[in-house]
Amino acid sequence: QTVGFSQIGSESGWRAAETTLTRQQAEERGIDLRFSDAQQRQENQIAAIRSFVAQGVDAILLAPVVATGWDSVLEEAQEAEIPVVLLDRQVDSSEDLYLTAVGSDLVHEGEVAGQWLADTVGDQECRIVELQGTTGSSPAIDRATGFRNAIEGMDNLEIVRSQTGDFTRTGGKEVMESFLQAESGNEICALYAHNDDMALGAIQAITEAGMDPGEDILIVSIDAVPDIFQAMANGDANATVELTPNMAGPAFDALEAYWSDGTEPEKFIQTESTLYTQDDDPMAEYEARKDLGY
Amino acid sequence: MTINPRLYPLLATIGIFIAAYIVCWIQFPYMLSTRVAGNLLTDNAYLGIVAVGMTLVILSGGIDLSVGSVIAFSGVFIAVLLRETGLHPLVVFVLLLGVTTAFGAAMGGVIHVLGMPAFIVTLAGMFLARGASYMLTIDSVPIQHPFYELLKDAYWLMPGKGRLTLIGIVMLLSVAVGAVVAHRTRFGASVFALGGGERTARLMGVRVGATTVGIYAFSGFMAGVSGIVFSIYTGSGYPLATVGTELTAIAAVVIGGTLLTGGAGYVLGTLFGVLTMGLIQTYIVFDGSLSSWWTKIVIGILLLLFILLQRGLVRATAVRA
Amino acid sequence: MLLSIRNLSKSFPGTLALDDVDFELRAGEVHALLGENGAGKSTLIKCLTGAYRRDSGEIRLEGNPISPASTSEAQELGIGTVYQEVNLLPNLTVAQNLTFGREPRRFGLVDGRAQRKMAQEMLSGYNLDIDVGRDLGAYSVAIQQIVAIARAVALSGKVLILDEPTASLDAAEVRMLFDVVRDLRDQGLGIVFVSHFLDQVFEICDRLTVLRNGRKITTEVVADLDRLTLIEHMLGRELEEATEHEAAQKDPHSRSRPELLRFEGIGRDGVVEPFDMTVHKGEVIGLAGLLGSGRTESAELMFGVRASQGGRTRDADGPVAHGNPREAIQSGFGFAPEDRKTDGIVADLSVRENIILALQAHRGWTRPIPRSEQNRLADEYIAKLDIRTSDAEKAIGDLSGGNQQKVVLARWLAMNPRFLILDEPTRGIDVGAHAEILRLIHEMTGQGMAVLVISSEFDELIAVADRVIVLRDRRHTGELSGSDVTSDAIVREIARDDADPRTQRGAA
Amino acid sequence: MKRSFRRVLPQLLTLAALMALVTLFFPQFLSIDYAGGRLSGPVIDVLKRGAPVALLAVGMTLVIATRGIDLSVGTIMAISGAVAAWALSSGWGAGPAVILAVGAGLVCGLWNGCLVAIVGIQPIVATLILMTSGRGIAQLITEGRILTFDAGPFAWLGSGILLGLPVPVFIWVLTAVGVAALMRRTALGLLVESIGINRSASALAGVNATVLLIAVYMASGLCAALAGIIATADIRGADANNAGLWLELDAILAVVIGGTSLLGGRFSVAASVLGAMIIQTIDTGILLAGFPSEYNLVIKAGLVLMILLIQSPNLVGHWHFLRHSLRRDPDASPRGAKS
Ligand SMILES: Nc1ncnc2c1ncn2[C@@H]1O[C@H](COP(=O)(O)OP(=O)(O)OP(=O)(O)O)[C@@H](O)[C@H]1O
Ligand SMILES: Nc1ncnc2c1ncn2[C@@H]1O[C@H](COP(=O)(O)OP(=O)(O)OP(=O)(O)O)[C@@H](O)[C@H]1O
Ligand SMILES: [Mg+2]
Ligand SMILES: [Mg+2]
Repeated sequence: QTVGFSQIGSESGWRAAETTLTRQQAEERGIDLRFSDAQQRQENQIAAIRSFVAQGVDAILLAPVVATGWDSVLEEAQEAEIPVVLLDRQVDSSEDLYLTAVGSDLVHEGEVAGQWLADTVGDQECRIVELQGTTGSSPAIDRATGFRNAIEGMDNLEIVRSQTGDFTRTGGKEVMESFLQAESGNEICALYAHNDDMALGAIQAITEAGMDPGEDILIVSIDAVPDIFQAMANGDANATVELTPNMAGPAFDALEAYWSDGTEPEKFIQTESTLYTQDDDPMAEYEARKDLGY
Repeated sequence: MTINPRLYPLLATIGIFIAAYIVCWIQFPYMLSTRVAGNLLTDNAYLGIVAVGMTLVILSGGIDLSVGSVIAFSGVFIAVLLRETGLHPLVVFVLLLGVTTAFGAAMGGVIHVLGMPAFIVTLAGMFLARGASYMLTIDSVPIQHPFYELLKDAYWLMPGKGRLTLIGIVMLLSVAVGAVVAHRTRFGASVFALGGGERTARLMGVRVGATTVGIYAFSGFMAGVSGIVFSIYTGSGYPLATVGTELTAIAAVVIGGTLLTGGAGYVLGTLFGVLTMGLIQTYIVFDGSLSSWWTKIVIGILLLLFILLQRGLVRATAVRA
Repeated sequence: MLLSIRNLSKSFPGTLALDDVDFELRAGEVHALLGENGAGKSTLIKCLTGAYRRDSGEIRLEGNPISPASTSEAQELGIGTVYQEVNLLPNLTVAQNLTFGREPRRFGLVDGRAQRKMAQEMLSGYNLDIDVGRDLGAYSVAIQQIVAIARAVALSGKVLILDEPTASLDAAEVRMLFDVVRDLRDQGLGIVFVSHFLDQVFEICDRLTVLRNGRKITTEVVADLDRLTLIEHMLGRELEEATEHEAAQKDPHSRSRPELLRFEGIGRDGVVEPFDMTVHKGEVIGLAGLLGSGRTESAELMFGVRASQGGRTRDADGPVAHGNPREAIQSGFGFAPEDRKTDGIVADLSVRENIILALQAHRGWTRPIPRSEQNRLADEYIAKLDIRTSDAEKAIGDLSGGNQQKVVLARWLAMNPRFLILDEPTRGIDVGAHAEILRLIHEMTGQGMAVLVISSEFDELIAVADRVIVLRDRRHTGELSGSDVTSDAIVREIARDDADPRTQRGAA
Repeated sequence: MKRSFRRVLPQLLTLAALMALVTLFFPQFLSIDYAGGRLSGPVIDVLKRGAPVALLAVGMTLVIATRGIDLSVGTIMAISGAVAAWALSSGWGAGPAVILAVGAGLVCGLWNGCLVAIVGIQPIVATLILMTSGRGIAQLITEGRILTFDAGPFAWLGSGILLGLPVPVFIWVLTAVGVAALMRRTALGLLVESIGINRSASALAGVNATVLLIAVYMASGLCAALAGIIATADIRGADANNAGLWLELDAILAVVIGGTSLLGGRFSVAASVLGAMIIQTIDTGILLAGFPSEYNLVIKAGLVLMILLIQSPNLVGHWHFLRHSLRRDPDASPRGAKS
């Protein structure tokens, strides 16, 4: 079987891992994977899908860069009777345009992170700073929403500053430095970062400012990349919410079932948003992940 | 009948495009289907349109870095307006084209009046347009309007199931309009004159200010049209869309044989530049074995190869002539 | 009165270029505008046509005050102009250049065929056989100059202004141009003519106005004036008559002097046929020929601007390398090119920096010329060549055309090369400086430097050259030396072939 | 000395005005603390955070002086960072890592220079090629992940402290001073300017334009490599995907704010570096002032436009003209009667 995979790009280690795992899964199952990297651009993804359709592949995996704007190209795939499986992000098109979606609930991730923080601080006063993802990207929007959902109604928790760190370490570090200047450090009680990379940058900023990350400032972030486990093992980070890069496994399972007897899978195969804290043997988690291509 | 030497780059571009297509076809026979050909037009429609505007700008010796952001702004503008108001899309289109044209004209005005380099003014314009779309919304906004469904589904099914879409036709029309404006009007002559040297152009009687404003207004207008086409193509508005499209458009224009220093080139060449870029994309997708990083490297190598071939061909013909 | 200018003033930072100038032009006259380099002629013209914004003063055309804010307005008013530096667009075709702004249109669109036809008609009086569909840049400076004239003539409903139109034209072209000018004068146009060739002024002009240092000195009827008085008006002093255009002591035996360089078989397909040339110490060689005969190309081959196919060059010590300009300079060559705007001046650099540029490049970047030395060199040549500039730090692009030319010359003189090639060295240079430059050439050859002069002015060649090599159709065809160097002899040599060489001009 | 001061005066004034503006929104902007052997405060942050753009601007100034442009500097940062991280993680010391990274930058510059000077491709396009494909090369080295390494002395280059100040500050200041001295104490500056203004005339005067052009692009590559080393050392990892992303635009902006014309010619390294500091002050100021992030771009665009407007030479001319024509009687105004 031939499967086309339209990946967003390679903007982060997490995504590189997703690509690696998808290739691995395809190889294990003897699937011929056609890979296309869209370099963060929806127009490239659309063009790639249309090329896949023109080539007549047997299925298409799509990790959509943005939620909107897929209707016509999905219709085109449907006309050509090619099933489409969405990976890790949702689209807002009608459900019958794709076979299924594999992914986690981005809002839920934010909620898990927020819930952890709320539980951890109890009813202490806590001034939170937030490192947002790239302005306008759906993880940034949803993870912000989820977090706010979780802490809603708790008067002791307050987000005092919120800036974009563009999902990068440099961004995380630079913005955290300015947070520390602006809020004079010791008044910040917790940091919520939309991804681990920004949290890792921020940890350095906090260390360099002479404070102790994980102690003076609680740090919770999302993704569960290997490096954050190392930081947790060192006591520099407190919690992370896993977003598994193995989206392709469930996707291929669903596809194989569909190919063999036309089984329609559920419309949303949710991967778990597991919370990891310092108590979860971070070093073991690190070892388990470090070769997955993050 | 001797061929005018100024035609060499254009002919080289077309020749290399055809040769490249044949190479692709030999490797993937399916490349010659109307489907792929139709896709090539549709998928690159927004790029082609904006590149036509860019061609005029570059012909005048300028550059317009704002177009990518303007396309994104257009999408957001349309989507938000359709969501928030009951205006008909056509009315929104007119409003939008007014805004983008005025935006372009304003940049042209700043370039002329303040004597600042286009690169910087349009760079600020790029920030501004992108920032403005953020301020409209940071979300991606779907466009749901029956008229849009109509536009999206407007295509002619070619034999072989290929689709000649409305937006593909709009691009071809834009190229035609651009060609006429650049090569068959007094305004176009002034554009070329500016590209040959502003001082000289002034002494020859070019109204430098009006022309500059006109050029960037035209580019802004084309970016607006491209934004409309893009919003039809994706059916949504997204403030992060088309990041870096200005550079792709510049590359397409240059591949099309237009001199970046201005004063020489053809709008038709730009069409082939765009198609070449699209062909490279398609080829990589058809191949499907390149990793993310090799994709980037191979695009660069093919671009370089193309430019070298073009230069070589032009030089060889020039020497023989 | 067709055109009258009153109390016109214009200043640039550091320079008062025009100081209360009056000027009057009648219908049906050719009026010369004369003055030294930097006197303000070009500035006056540019103020008149709206290229510069004047500080004060009044301009009336047929009694109505006009104030063109741009050159296009001036064109609409019927003032056609050829500016000093050819100001056409090399990237447009000849036809587009000629018809620019007045393109024939059909259904609102430019009609290419009618455009070419119109262009051909505009050129018809100039005996020019070129393809108007080609880019202007493909043609030589001289052809561009003629195209510029044709364009200006077509635009001049009332006034035609020619700022040094003849600087790169040869005798035949000048004659042709004058026929056109007389014709226009008889039609009642007023014509302003700027030139440093006084013979031409006396030949064609009815009246003349002299400017000096931005002031109007006098307006006279040409017939009432003799040459010496005119020069006195221009310079504000007397010129030692002896130096002006008089044949220097020619050395008929210059060839028996010690040999300096021997070029053998230098040439390139389609450029210049391979030629030999022996250069002797202290001699001045002239290159004569019609436009496009390959003089500039010969010089470029010798200086390594274009690579020669085969051939070799030797001096007393063995082979001499000149494969590119840097090698040529290392070998002691110098080259002041013909087109000073594109190949000579570095516009935004100061006069000082332009003068020391070649010397500095020769010394290498690690050994900067000390500032005091730079100043000394700059001051020395500013004084020696009488370069009119407010100071050595002024950008060369702001100097008048003739003064730019002097700076380029100074650059090479400062190098003290052993073999100096000067392509049209006195183009656009006034009488006083002209004499000064010829004198300088003699002084240098006296010290053993050999000079190759390319000039369209036979008189100049006669004045300066020990022997003259004649080119025709990209071939070195003949040579004259000693007392044979006369205007007649050169013309005869050029025309020796029965075929009319003029028909072969145009793009290669 | 006085001359060069006058040259950078507009930039200094702009910077001062900007700092005043930021202080208005964030009163502690100018406060500097001394604790634990190091100075800290927003201004120190600006000096440190501005290091990459300042370094890029130094190289970019030279390239722009030759009438070129180098879009690939951000990518070169990523490449050299990846090379350094690769060297470190495969067990080489900090010294070899720095040397390899700088070497990578020089090779990139050589590549650009050859395309521009020898093949004759226009600078924007030539460097665009490396800009797109170079990031792929960097990712090839890091395999798309953030390549981390054991910190050690290398990290000192990014976040170390020397004499109370962050080390990157010393790196960019020394580079800028070194390059400026090299340009002005030798004849290089003059030669670079002359090929930027008129390459053909310079070549005829014996200036070795080809070699100079290549050298200039290599210098730009070198500066980008230094910037890449700082960025990598700062986060103790090479982020091939994001390092230096779009920084080339900031660098060009810095050069233009520094008053060097994109058309080549006269340049001032000092002014460009001040331009970089102006940009960083804007960026840091936006962060400190605490606006929502969707306003960042609009604020930046507005400020940049304003700065360019104030510095525009034409505007000065227009002012003069306005004042003149207001003072004189209306008839003399150039747009008089057009009968
Ligand atoms: N743009 C400018 N900026 C500053 N000074 C200028 C500018 N243009 C001309 N000048 C100065 O004005 C004076 C008059 O120059 P102009 O070009 O009118 O001389 P000209 O009479 O045409 O001389 P030539 O015979 O050499 O062409 C000169 O001193 C020149 O340096
Ligand atoms: N290969 C070529 N292709 C196009 N044009 C050419 C070519 N070779 C020469 N020309 C043009 O023809 C002209 C030849 O004249 P050239 O300048 O050598 O003659 P010249 O005797 O020096 O006359 P002038 O007084 O104009 O300098 C060149 O200036 C150039 O513009
Ligand atoms: Mg003049
Ligand atoms: Mg010549």
